[in-house]
Amino acid sequence: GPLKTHEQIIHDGLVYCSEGNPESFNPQLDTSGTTVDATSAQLYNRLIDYDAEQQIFVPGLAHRWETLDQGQRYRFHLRQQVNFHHTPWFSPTRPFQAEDVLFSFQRWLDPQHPYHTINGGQYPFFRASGLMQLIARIEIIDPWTVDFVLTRIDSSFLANLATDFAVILSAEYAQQLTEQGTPELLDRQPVGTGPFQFIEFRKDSFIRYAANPSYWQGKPAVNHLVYAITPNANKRMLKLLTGECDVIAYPLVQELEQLDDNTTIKVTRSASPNRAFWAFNTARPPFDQTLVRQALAHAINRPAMIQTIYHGQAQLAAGILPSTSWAYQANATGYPYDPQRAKELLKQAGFPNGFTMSIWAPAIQRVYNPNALRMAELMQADLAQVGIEAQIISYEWNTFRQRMARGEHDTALIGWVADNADPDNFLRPLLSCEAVRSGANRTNWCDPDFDQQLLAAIQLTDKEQRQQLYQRIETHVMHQVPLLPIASSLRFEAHRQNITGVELPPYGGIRFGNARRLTHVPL
Amino acid sequence: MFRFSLRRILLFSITLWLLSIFTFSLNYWYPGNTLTNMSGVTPAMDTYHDEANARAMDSTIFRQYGQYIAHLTRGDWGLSLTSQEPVFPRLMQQLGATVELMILGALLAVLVGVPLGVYAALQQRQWQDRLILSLSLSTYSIPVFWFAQLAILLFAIQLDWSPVTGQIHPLYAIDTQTGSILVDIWLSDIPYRASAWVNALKHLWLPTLVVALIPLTMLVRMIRSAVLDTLQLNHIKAARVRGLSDRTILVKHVLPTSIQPVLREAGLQFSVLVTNIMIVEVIFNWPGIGSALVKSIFERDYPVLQGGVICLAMLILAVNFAVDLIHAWRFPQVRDVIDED
Amino acid sequence: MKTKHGIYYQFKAPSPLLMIWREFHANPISVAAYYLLAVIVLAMLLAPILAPYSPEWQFTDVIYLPPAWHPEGEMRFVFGTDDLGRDILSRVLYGAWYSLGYPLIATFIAAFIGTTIGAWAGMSRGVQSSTLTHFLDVVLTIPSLLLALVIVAIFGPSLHTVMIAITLVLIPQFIHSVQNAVYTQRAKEYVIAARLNGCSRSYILRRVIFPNITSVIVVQLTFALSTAILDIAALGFLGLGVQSPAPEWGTMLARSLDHMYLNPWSMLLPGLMLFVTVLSINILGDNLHRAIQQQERLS
Amino acid sequence: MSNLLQIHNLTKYYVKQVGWLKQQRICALDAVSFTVRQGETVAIIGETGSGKSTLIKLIAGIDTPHAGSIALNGTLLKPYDYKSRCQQIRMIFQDGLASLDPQRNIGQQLLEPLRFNTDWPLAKQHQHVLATLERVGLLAEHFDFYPHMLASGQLARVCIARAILLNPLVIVADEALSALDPSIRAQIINLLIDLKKEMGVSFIFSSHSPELVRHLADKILVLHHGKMLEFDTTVTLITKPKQPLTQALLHMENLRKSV
Amino acid sequence: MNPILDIRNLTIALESPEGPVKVLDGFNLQLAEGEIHTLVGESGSGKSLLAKAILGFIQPKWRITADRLWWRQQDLLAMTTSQRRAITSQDMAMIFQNPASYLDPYVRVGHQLEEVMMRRQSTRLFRRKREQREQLSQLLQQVEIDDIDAIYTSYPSQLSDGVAQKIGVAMALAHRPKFLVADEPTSAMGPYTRHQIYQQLARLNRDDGMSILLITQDLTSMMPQTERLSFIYCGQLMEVGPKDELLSRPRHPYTDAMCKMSFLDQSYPAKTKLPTLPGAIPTSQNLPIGCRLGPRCPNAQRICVQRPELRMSNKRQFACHYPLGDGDDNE
Ligand SMILES: Nc1ncnc2c1ncn2[C@@H]1O[C@H](COP(=O)(O)OP(=O)(O)OP(=O)(O)O)[C@@H](O)[C@H]1O
Ligand SMILES: Nc1ncnc2c1ncn2[C@@H]1O[C@H](COP(=O)(O)OP(=O)(O)OP(=O)(O)O)[C@@H](O)[C@H]1O
Ligand SMILES: [Mg+2]
Ligand SMILES: [Mg+2]
Repeated sequence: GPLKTHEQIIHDGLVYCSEGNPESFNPQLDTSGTTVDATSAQLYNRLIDYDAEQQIFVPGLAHRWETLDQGQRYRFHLRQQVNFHHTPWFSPTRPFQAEDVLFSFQRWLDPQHPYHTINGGQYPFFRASGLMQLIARIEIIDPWTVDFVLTRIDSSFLANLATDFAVILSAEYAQQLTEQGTPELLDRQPVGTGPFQFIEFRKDSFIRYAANPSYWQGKPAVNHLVYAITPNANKRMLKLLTGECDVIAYPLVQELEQLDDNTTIKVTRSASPNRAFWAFNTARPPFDQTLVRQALAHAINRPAMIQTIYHGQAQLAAGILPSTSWAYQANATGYPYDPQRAKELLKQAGFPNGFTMSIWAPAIQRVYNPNALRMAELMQADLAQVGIEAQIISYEWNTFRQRMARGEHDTALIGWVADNADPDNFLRPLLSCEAVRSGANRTNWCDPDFDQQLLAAIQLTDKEQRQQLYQRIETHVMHQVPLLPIASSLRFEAHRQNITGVELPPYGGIRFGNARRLTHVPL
Repeated sequence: MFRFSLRRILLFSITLWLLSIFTFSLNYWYPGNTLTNMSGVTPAMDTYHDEANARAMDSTIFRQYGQYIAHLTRGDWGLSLTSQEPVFPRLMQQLGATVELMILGALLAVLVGVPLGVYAALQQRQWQDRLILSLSLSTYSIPVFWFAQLAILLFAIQLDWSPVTGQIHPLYAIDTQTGSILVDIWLSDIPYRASAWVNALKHLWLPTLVVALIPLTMLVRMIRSAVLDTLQLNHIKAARVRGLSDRTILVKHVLPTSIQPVLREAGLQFSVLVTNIMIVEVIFNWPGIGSALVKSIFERDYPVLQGGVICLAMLILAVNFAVDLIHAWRFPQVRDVIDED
Repeated sequence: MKTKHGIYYQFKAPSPLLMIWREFHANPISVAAYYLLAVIVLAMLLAPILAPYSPEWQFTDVIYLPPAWHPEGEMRFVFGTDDLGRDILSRVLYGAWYSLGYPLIATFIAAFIGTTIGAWAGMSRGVQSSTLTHFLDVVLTIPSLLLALVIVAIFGPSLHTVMIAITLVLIPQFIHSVQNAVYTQRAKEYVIAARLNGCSRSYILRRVIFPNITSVIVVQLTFALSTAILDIAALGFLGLGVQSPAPEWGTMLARSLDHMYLNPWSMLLPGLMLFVTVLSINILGDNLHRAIQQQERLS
Repeated sequence: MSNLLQIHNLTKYYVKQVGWLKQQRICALDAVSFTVRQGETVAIIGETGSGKSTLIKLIAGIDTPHAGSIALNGTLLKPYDYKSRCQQIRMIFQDGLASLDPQRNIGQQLLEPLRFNTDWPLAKQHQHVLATLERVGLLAEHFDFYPHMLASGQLARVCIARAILLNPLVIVADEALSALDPSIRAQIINLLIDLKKEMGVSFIFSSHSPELVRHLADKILVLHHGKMLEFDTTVTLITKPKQPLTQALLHMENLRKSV
Repeated sequence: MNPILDIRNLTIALESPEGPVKVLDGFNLQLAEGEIHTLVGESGSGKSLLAKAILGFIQPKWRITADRLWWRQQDLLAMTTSQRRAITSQDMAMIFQNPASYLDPYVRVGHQLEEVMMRRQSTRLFRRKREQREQLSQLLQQVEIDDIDAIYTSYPSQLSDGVAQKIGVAMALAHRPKFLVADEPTSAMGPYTRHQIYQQLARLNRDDGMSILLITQDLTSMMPQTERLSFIYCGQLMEVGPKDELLSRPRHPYTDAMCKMSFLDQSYPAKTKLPTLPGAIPTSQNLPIGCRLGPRCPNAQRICVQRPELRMSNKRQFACHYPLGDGDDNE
């Protein structure tokens, strides 16, 4: 080919500095934001998408859908002439069909499916959101039509299908891998229908994508997309300043003002339905005692955190649901900072002299918590006031999550970003008994009563009624405090002035399909 | 020389053997399942029992050690606990990146350190000497990580002479073959090699400088005092009396004599270099063994940790061995003395 | 004719150690380094009295405060506050414990153990000694930071682990240098003379060999101390060292780098302290070494 | 005068590692036997490498022989048994500075043999050391001196003081006089002659200097490649040497005559 | 005839906190062309220092002053370093006291010899190896070394002391100097080898007219062919004159003592005490004022704290207030 200059190479691509390694290249397997950011919107498509601005579902791979059987059956009409990625390891012989939809869903629905146990066999989102129980079966009507039959009416079904996790894989590719005897490659050398196709992943260094030339929505403007993995937030910012990164994840909140002043950098702030919270592992004493949990909740000075950790760019949380949710009601009671009360409660619980415990905090930034380690340090000092000696424990992000899933923590500073607008998505994946089983429930708090009420709420179709029910549920949870909500933060992203079209959907993920570089370099 | 080499090879193998025993026993000391620490195969995996059999886990410790060595020499260093990839091929690539930095750092240290040391010695007690001396003592006392960050601030952010981190701009799609970026560019068949070289060198010089800095200052100090000592020696004065020119004396007599004690300490220097590389790799996101090792500790990824430790330790031992041989080859009379005890 | 001529100019001269001290004392830079170090140690010991606040006390209303001389600074926080509103001066003062006190303790423990083993190894001969030597060869070629990392991997990061790691890492160096020194001493004629005098082994070790290797030990001590300080700081920087909220300088420095744009002041004091401490130890070691060499050349 | 020291069949090898497996055996002493009477002065001469130092070391007890025995007054001396040996056989080192501990003063080092070999009270030990210092021509002040403050002649005297401190029967010296300056050497020769008269001690020394041997020795032992070549009185060997080597070694150039 | 080397009142001093220490104090020496001169003095008397001062490779810390330091009427002290070095390397040579330490331990001996031999031939590259070897073998034969291969293959540390000293001699003789300073050239040799080397030096003296300044500690290792003797004590010249004169009729007490102490006459019966000088040689920090022999001199009087003049008598010179022997030479 022709010799290229440095400028031409740069112009041809886009560098996104991400905060960590994806755990897998299939978001079905993992709920971590890092995995979702790296895969869902780039490699794959879903049957339907959610437009947060207009609050409606929009077509994805299904160009049309309808509800049958009074809401127990959904029929999707699939788009034709959608091609899977053409890669060195897979050459598709046919376009996307209903068979692929069936494969993508059966994989996690059916425990007997040959691919079910491949790469861990955990499908945390589907388990926690109840989708596994909800879908009774999937029927192929014809190559371009597919039916989902539900066990019951569920108002959150479409919302769940529109999440980043319900991606469509290639059945033909899976077949080829089975024949090769390397089924585990399905999630490591991914093939999807998305705007970018996978080239290479080098752990701790980069993920390399190339534009999908035959993308059904048109070839993306950037030819090369690289995720430069840069866990250190400071480094990310420096690299943004020098132009090594075009877009960075999670700029440091304390330096946002500095970035705002910089004319080459643009910072976007967007509302995000997220919640940082402090989860108590109720499977471990003394956190199984409600009194202890309440005492801890009173011992923490959360308003101070909003200042020091979020630099005012967040809202103190009163309840579990964020204020952006339609089910949110302002009158929920919180736990004011009250060390005296905390001490009393501890005394009642039988710990007049306190105890020692650990606070687990991830070392990387999340949307909901720009610096969990520092927050843990703040709490350490607060807890010392009531006689509790806290130790801070941190691991690399993926290790951190794996260990937490095994319930090794006492308490953890963690959070949740809603995957869809339904309030159910804030409660069930976090606190249900099912989530305990899938390891997504960081509190290990399992209350059948609570589950029952959730189920009841989701089957209601009247918003008013649902809101009231969620209110009751929230009051109950807040009294039990298996987790203490801390704050909901704005979501930040910073990019060079000459980059446009990077989309940050409020329900997680990042999209580069429409991104482009503005300055034109003559070729 | 031949006998001496044999003897050193024997010694080298003994040290390697001791190292293998050390790393073998580490598997038992790390928290968690020994087999998992060794092979990266967790009890949850189907292959767990096969692996346990293959590594003779229910047999005596000696057979376990034998199997450990067998696996090690076969290049089967286990799977990474986080990525489930085999450790060995990854490590070899990272080794390439580390060795690249190492060689360049060592070269820089020698090419700058030796002349500077000689210059300081020749200017003894003049302002140049004092300046070089006090500078080297100060740099020697700066924590590397701090220095690296300050260097990034100055050269990358303020002056924009160098990128912040990494081996090459990520948009250059260079196939990782050896791990060493310069070699990889050379091996690759991309059409824009020239600009790739330029970009890689831009990334390379700052970490190389930081890596080299402390060995360099140590070298300056050592060379300086060695040259000063040498200049005091009778045979140098005698050479002047005999009418040899100053240049001949410096090149043929002063330098070799001064290098000799410095070369003997090269092993220590090298280990300082490796320490620096570990920290520098973390700071500059350099995809080498050092950063992999530090990350593996955070991730409790013992197979990778083990691999990194073995790799670095072997590298250091091998370099020591080579330095020993070179030293013995260049300065045979010193070898006789060593050989006797 | 016998004697009175022999001594007409002799005067009672000081002991060799005193001579080393005088030689050392003659150099103003080394004296400055010595007093500087003394002041730092004193500040460390008196931290509870000197420090205005507890190092962990968080003034959450005044985070990222610049030093007092800055227009935005406040008099009560002379060197400003950090990201959690803690007084930097107090943290640095108390931090001296982690960054100087504990390395000192580790160095002394390592010196004690290493010297004992080294002396034993130096006095023994044959298989015992050569096995140890070869084992030490292995351990010594591995950089101390790498070994410390391995130990941290085994026990998990904490103050105890760091102390164990640093101590263990320093021991081989002491063994090595003491063993070599003892070995060289053993061949000295005055040691042979002492043996011919019928002295016991322990007497020879204590009274004859030991005074002659103090110089080696002292130089090794300063070297080990600076290694220990830098290693602890490096571990802290990597996040594998002393855990928060301990105000260890390396950790403080590493953290301050995260907000150097907002608050460049916060990396000033810990970095400077680390630098000055290590520098003065290095100068001390360097000049001590030189003084000892000088004294040896004279006698 | 009776036989004091009997050396019988003394043999010593040095094993030298040559290369990495091969060892070379150097025979430094080969079946050397002789006797020394009380009060006698024996000089050991020979070319360099003939085993002079080795023989002296063996007698002093610094090293162990491979065969043969050393008996004093009929009792065998065990190697490495410094306690019993040092009361009877003492050594004068060649290099005064190297054989004295630079970190301790002269007094402390001279007290050492007394401390370990007598049960005298400290005061008496002190007194004895001071008396001995005087006897070798030094002063009480020298007790507090460190070795590096003394001149070479004074150091030689200290070494002699250390050797005679315990009133030994035999004193051995390896080239103790050859490194000294002529004026100092003459002083030390005089001192040794005095001491020998006073103490009746036997003296065994090695030397390269024919003049010195002739002046001091009663008997001469000639070594060649570890073997004893000749052992006879000084007069006999100088006037009627049996071996040409002896002749060469004892050959004295008369400088005045040669002009 | 003018002496080739003319030294008058040479003083070499070291600065010390207590003032300058004159390690060599007012030294005089006149060396005629083709003369063999022996300098005798005990250790520390400044012999090697003198040699170094003549050759001009003394450390800069020493302060050298002299009324005259002339080499063939040229003032050596007034020259620049390079001029001085040109003269030194052209006309002078030195056999060093401790030969092994004057060879580069890391370069093979043969190579070092070549280097010295070829140093003035700029076309060294084009000279053939064989030619060099031939020259070298000639040189080595002069000092009775036959095995050239061994010299080419060995490093200085592998030489025995005797051979090392011979190499030192060979190196000094390599460019046929006019003047040779031999600083204890035979200290490591037995009587026989010593004899051989002296023979060789004497031959060069005879054939080439090479002047020799031999330095020694002890009269017993003096060169028999020597013509004149100088006695030096603690940096001060005691007596200088023709050898026979000095040995048979010493005027200076020091000369006298040195002769007696060195067993030169075998008149002492064995096991009698030797005549000697009392006391010890002072260290350079504790030099006595005036005549430095004073504290040890059997004839010393109060006036000896003043420096005696150098007195001429017949063919000799000496510095003493109370000389031995009759006053008949006092003219
Ligand atoms: N420690 C040793 N190891 C090996 N060989 C030795 C050792 N000491 C002495 N020898 C050898 O033993 C022989 C006798 O040595 P010794 O030192 O007794 O000789 P010497 O007569 O004292 O010689 P010199 O006159 O040079 O002092 C020599 O060949 C010497 O090389
Ligand atoms: N580098 C030096 N620094 C200080 N003093 C020195 C130095 N070199 C020699 N001296 C002193 O200068 C004096 C003369 O030394 P020099 O080497 O000339 O003695 P010498 O007569 O050659 O003795 P020897 O016979 O031992 O070789 C001695 O007293 C010595 O202590
Ligand atoms: Mg000997
Ligand atoms: Mg000399």
